Amino acid sequence: MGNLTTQLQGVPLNHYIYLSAIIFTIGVIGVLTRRNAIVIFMSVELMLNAVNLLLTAFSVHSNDPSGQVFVFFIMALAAAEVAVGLSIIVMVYRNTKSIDINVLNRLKW
Amino acid sequence: MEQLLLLIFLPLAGAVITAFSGKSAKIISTVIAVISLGLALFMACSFIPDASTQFEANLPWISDLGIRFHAGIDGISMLVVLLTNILIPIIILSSYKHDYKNPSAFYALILFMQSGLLLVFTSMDAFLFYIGWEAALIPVYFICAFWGGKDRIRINMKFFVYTIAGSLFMLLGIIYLYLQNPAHNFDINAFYALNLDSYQQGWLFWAFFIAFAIKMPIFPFHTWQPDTYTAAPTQGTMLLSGIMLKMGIYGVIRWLLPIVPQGVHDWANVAIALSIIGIVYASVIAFTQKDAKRLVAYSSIAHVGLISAGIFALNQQGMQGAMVQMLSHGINVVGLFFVLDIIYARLKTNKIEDLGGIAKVAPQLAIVFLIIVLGTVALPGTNGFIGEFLLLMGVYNYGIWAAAIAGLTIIFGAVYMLRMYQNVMLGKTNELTISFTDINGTEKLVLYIICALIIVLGVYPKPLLHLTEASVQHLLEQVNQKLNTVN
Amino acid sequence: MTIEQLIWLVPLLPFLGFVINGLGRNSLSKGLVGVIGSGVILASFIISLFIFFSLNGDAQKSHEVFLFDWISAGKLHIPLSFLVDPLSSIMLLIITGIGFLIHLYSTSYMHDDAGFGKFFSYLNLFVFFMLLLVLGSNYIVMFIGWEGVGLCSYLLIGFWYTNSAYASAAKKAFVMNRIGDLGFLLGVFLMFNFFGSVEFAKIFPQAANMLPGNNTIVLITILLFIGACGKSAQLPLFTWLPDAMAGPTPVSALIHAATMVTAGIYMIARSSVLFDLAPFTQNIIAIIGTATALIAAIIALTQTDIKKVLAYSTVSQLGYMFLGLGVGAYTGSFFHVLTHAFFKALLFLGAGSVIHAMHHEQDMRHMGGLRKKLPVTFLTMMIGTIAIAGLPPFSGFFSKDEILANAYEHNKVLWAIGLFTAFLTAFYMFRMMFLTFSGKYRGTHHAESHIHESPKAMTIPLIILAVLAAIGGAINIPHVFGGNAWLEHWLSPVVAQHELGLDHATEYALMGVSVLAALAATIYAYSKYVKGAHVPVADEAPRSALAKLSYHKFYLDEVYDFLITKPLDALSKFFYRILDSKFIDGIVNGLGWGTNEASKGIRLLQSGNVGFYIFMMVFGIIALLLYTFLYI
Amino acid sequence: MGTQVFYFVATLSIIFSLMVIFAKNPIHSVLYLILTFFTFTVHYVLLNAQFLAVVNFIVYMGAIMVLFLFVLMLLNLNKETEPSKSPLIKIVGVIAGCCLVVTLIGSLKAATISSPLILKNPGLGLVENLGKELFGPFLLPFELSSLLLLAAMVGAVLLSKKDEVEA
Amino acid sequence: MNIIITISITAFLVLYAGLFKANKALLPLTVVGLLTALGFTFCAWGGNAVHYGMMQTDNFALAFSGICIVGTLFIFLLTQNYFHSKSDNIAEYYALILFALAGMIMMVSYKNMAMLFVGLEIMSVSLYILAGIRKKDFASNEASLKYFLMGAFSTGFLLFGITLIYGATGSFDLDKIEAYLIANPQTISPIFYPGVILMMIGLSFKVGAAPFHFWTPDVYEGSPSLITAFMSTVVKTAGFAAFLRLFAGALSPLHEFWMAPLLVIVCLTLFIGNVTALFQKNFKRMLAYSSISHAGYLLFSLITLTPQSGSNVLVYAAAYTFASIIAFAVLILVKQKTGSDSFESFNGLGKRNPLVALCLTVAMLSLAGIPLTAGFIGKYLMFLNVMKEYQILLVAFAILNALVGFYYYFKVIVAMYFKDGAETELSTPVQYKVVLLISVVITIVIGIYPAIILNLI
Repeated sequence: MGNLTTQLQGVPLNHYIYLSAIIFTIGVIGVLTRRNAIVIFMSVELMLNAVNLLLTAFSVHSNDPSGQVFVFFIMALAAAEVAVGLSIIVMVYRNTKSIDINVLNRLKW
Repeated sequence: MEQLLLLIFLPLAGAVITAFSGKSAKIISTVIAVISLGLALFMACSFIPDASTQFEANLPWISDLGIRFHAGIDGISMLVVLLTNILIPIIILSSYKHDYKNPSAFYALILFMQSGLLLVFTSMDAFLFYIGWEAALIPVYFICAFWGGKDRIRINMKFFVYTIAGSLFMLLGIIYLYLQNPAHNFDINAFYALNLDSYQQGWLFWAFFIAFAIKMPIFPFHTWQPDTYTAAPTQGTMLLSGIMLKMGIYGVIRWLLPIVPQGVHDWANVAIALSIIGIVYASVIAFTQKDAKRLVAYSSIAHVGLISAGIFALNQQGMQGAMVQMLSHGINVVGLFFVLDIIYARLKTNKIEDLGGIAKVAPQLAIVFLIIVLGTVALPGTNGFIGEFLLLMGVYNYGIWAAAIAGLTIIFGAVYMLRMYQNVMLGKTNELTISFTDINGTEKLVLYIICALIIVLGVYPKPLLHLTEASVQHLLEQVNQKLNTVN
Repeated sequence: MTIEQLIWLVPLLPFLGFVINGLGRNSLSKGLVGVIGSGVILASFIISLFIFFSLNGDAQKSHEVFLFDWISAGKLHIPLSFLVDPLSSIMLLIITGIGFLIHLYSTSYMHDDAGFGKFFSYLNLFVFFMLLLVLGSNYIVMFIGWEGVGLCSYLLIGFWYTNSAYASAAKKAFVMNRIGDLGFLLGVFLMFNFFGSVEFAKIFPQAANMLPGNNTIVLITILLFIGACGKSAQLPLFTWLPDAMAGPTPVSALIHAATMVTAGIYMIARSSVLFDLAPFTQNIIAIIGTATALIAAIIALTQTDIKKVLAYSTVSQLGYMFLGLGVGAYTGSFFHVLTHAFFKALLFLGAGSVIHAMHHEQDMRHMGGLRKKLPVTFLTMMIGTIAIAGLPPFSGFFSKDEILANAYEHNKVLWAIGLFTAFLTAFYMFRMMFLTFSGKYRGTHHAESHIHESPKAMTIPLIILAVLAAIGGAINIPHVFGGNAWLEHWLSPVVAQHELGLDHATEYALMGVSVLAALAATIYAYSKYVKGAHVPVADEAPRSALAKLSYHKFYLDEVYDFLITKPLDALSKFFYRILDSKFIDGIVNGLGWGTNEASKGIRLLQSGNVGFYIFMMVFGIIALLLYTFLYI
Repeated sequence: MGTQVFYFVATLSIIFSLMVIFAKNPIHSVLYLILTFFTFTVHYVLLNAQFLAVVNFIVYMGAIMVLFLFVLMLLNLNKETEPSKSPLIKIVGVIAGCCLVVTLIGSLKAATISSPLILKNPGLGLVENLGKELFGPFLLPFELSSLLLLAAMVGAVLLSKKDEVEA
Repeated sequence: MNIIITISITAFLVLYAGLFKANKALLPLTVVGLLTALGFTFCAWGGNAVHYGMMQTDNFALAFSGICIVGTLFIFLLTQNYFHSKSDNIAEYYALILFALAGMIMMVSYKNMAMLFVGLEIMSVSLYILAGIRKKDFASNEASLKYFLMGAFSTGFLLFGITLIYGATGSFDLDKIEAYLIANPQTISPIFYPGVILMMIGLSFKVGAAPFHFWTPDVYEGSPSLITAFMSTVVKTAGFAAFLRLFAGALSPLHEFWMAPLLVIVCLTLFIGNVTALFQKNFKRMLAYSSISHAGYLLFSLITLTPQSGSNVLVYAAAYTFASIIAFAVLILVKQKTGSDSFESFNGLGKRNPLVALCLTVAMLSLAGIPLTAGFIGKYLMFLNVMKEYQILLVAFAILNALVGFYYYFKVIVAMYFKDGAETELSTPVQYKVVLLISVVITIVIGIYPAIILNLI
């Protein structure tokens, strides 16, 4: 496996950054264009993953394991957030029978 | 020093006591105000009328920010301190015929305001000055907004925001000065010693001037004033017009002139022009006012315009005139508002056209009212004349045309004041005024004191002039010296 | 007892009278009030006499008495001090003397008035201020008196304040005086700037060394003259004086004839040194004086109110005095002040007597034939009329002719107008006399039965004044009649003197012409009102254009109303309703309103829609990144 | 040859993630998301971060995605219930996204770190290595993460359970 | 370290107590726990311990910890009569608040981005739940969902920022980042800059600065009042401490760079916060906007970095925290009585409840920045701070905004004293009285003699 990865090296760090930025932005676009709370939430996960990827790339680039540890924390957060987020969504759904974010606009002005 | 601290904090302590005194608030607050007056008179007697600062207290306060509790009294301060301490008991006495709800709060606020005012008039630390400046504003806002008349909430909010707008810009200026001061403190003498270039002085002038101009008020920053005076309870109006307005004038003398003389020098033309426009403008408006209180409010604008013009003329006569007129205007305007309050308390109206013929049924009121009116129109022999004469002379030294236009006040003043007096007091009594009863009890006491002050100060103003002379001279020398070194 | 020790008593006594009468106006009996009121003036008069005579016998003609420092600020020091010199001492006599007579007269005239005590306290106060005016050793003390008499004038004109018209007249008097006062005050300021003092004793010696035509002095004198115009009722500020007849008649006699209105002349005479240096101002004074004399005389021709006639005659006579001042005849003017004080006080008191008898009827159209009912009044008034008409040898002849002679020397046109005015004066005065006293009674029959001569307290002052009016001219009999011109001599240390450059023949001729004119006027009046029994038409009746103009006082009040009062009121309303409320306050409120509207608008951003929020956030992020990386 | 694998996988990542946000049916979105995550796992492997690859596989694809699916099924939202936003908003959203990517990349563009990624320590991403790091310097946050998870747990229970009292 | 442990243990104990339905024991337990934590805070004072290279308990951290703990304590005291009627899950609420507090302690004392991140998320996750604690209440639901979605979204940006900074410096440690900046002033990696901006964005979101403030009003309004009080006071303070720790500490060498975007944020925040608050009819929502505006003033401390920045923020935050607690306490009382949190429900309050009205007045004066209250000193320090760089125009702008502030803060005073209302008599429990009085005393004492906390840091 080490061999394989050694062979695959040589991708400029830039490209990892671009890839992350693009995926991150795709996540943002998802948040912007969708109304389904769960899909929006999934888009957020997409953003987090983009960050994870970038962190790992930086970690490898600077030969420092702390970046990958950080990814671990992010994953922990993602797990926690998913639990809380989905329970919130479920709770909202129970009350409104909808997970359309536009339904929720009583609080305004 | 102990005396000064006592002078400042006695009313504050009194305010606390009064706040918890329930029904007897009237008496307690009167006693405290009278004790303060006694203390102030005692201090005035032991005051040596030279240019020095006396009774100086200089205690550390917020040392990290360079803020000290630094207060002292010189001739100029002494005069306004006296004014405050004379008027507060009078104002409290004048409220005796009213049964305000929550009297303890009412009188506590008055005493609280007294402390704030005294702080303003004695502080020698800019920060302290600012604290006092606001501390005086809050109580009067509550007095006016709580016990006021129609539409009081909106009007007082406007007044409050307007004045505080000015004072915040003053705060800006104070901070700027503080930062300029190498010693990093707010000491007035350090501020005096600063050497600022004319650009800095220019904008500092405006930062301070607008605050003071709003307080006084000077045209065109005056529009809060007639509404507020009209809507406030009379004691509030008295506080506002009698004492609070002097904060602005005092501020100009104490903080504006010596700190930014170059700015004053560069912008005095504008300041005087505004003041003089204000005189004529407010007088002309006063001609056709239907509400007597509003008329007096406009007349106050005119009078203050003259005071301000006299100060910015930057000469001894104008400045001394301003000093005397501060006191005189305070006394007169309080008298005027009190008379209107008496009328309002009895007839529930201050509409000029509803009144008339009161002199027939209340001859004593007619006489004291006349004396107060005459004091207001600056008849020689009354206190108003000394001030207005010196002020006009001061303005005259600035420019003959300025004096000629400013002098219109003595004509216009007579026109609107006598017009009001005629329509209110003279003529035939009508159904409304026929039931009018003459003044009695505390009303008599208050009005007689006011009339006595009007005449005594008019005939023998020398102690007053003597009190302030050295300080004023010193101040002007300071200003001129700084101007000369800059140029 | 020296002058210094006594002089302060002169004003103090009337002041005490004021205080006592003022405080005790309800508690003291009328008799006591009268005694106190008149007594203090009498005492003052006696002291004034003493002072006058000791001054006469004194080599030092000027005494300055320092009382206390009044105002001092910087270089300005104003002591409250008195100056006793020939000019002021003689004024003291007039004020206290005539003042006393009028007080005496008032005890009877006002006896039935509810405000008896108040009236006397006001009168005392007036005398006090007038004394202050003439005694002041500087312009500021003079100004105290100057404004003080204005105040008393206000109080006394508005004495019957329940009548709104009277109260308005009082206010008008005060305000018009104030217009002049502003001029006076500015003049004083200029003087202080120029001479460094407001003391007579410091100004006049400096001025004496100056050359005429100095611009500053011209300005000073013009400003002072404006002050005098207000006080002495000259064009264009004279309209208050006729209205001032609203006050009780003794007031008219005291204030609006004998004393206060002459303050302007006193002041100019006092400052004659300055005025001499300003020929330009003098010309103005002469022209205005002449114009005032003429116009007032024309108006007087058609007036039907007995006091109005006298009021306009006062204005007219004051015009004469200013003419005299303008042509440099300071002594002549002052002489006229003196004689005018006698006969005008007399005439007013006489008119008061008539009014008293007629139960406050003042319209001459309802009088007539009173000669028999009021013999003393008629006789004394006749003497006054002759005096004012300038018929020899009564006092008015001398003083008026001195002015006219000086005017002739100065400018023939002024003289001609003055002469014509003299003719008019004689005419309207006799018209008044004839309408009042001769012919048939024109009032109701009931009223006629109540008419009777006034009591002694009223007639005695009339008689004394009549004597003075008759012989008062003696104090300044001109050299042409072999007199020693005592007054001129007496005033010479104070007032600038001019040698009359006319030869005696011319003087005689001038006198002859004026006497002829007066006589002609008398005869014309006699023929018209006694022989022709002409009675002025009712108010509404049609008149010729000129008569209308005269009757309506040249519509001056209306013109002022149109030119000043109305525009000011309109301006006031404009300022208040538009400029103040809408514009200035509008800006202030507009700021508040704008913020509120902004709040209303901006709060809509908070749409409640999460999608929008996130969109705004993204937008913010993009903008922030762009801002940071494009501009930094 | 090696780098081409990266670009291939990267393209797949982008395509799948686009499918996630543009799929009409939420279920499809979830499935695409799983695919996307799979490509990420591949990326981790490529970066020699084996541990992360495993964790990503287990946690994301295993736990989190199942949870999503579960909730979607629970709420019976598998149909195309979502009333899609108006096209305008979508277009604006996409444009905003494009702007964001342009600005992000633009601001990163200055980053001329074109140095190729060289693995200096092949054992970097191994459990052993990471474990030392995690229980060494990062012990504290690691321990405190338990608070995070506990809070989430309490919260999830609190919010999801039917509350009888509060009615 | 001890502080976090104490708080965590308290949270566990509370959870256990909840398990055994010992509802009565919850509050005493919590109070004891918090007081112990406070005690540890005092004990650690003056020391500058670094724990595991992750947490630095310097005075800055301790001072802010202190404020957070005291604030939380007050919030707990206000639970009297608040939760009991609503639910039997009080233990969980308590535990969640305590978890959030633990997160905040991490946020104020972090020395490593990982700690910041974990702390922030512990706090945020707890708050997402707390916001939605009223499960049947639409408003609460909505607040929770909005907060959650936007919070998660903003976390993405924060993480992206952290990542970029890590990419540039190769470390998450603040000291190392600072050392990197100082060592390479000219050759800072270009990806560092967007990293800074993105972190700023992420943190701005947490403190509710414009244009990332949109969640604030809705969430504050929708959440239960007590939670709103918690969010708008303690949480905000912690957010600022975190902000300050990063930007005034590690990133201070780049001050010139990030000052410009921060200036934009400050101006927008001030303007939007104040102007929007003006038109509000609802007291709670007004407080939300006012909290936005206060975020603007607080950010002033970052515009000019001085050694005093920390203490300035401390004074301001203390002033703001205690005044807001008073405001919310009164709001809760009023809402319990009248069922409404609009301004009208305050009408005539002053007549029947002079004490409560006086306290609220002091709070409003303090929030408005009237002298002799803590709020003035705070504002003054902020203005002074900015004026040092002679950003006069900025101060002038802030002053204009402060003016608008006077208007809306006085609205409630006007309502209490000058408007006639139902004259409701509030039932004020003892604990409320204690909280109100202590807060008022603190507000006034700081206002008159700020020296007591001015030199803490």
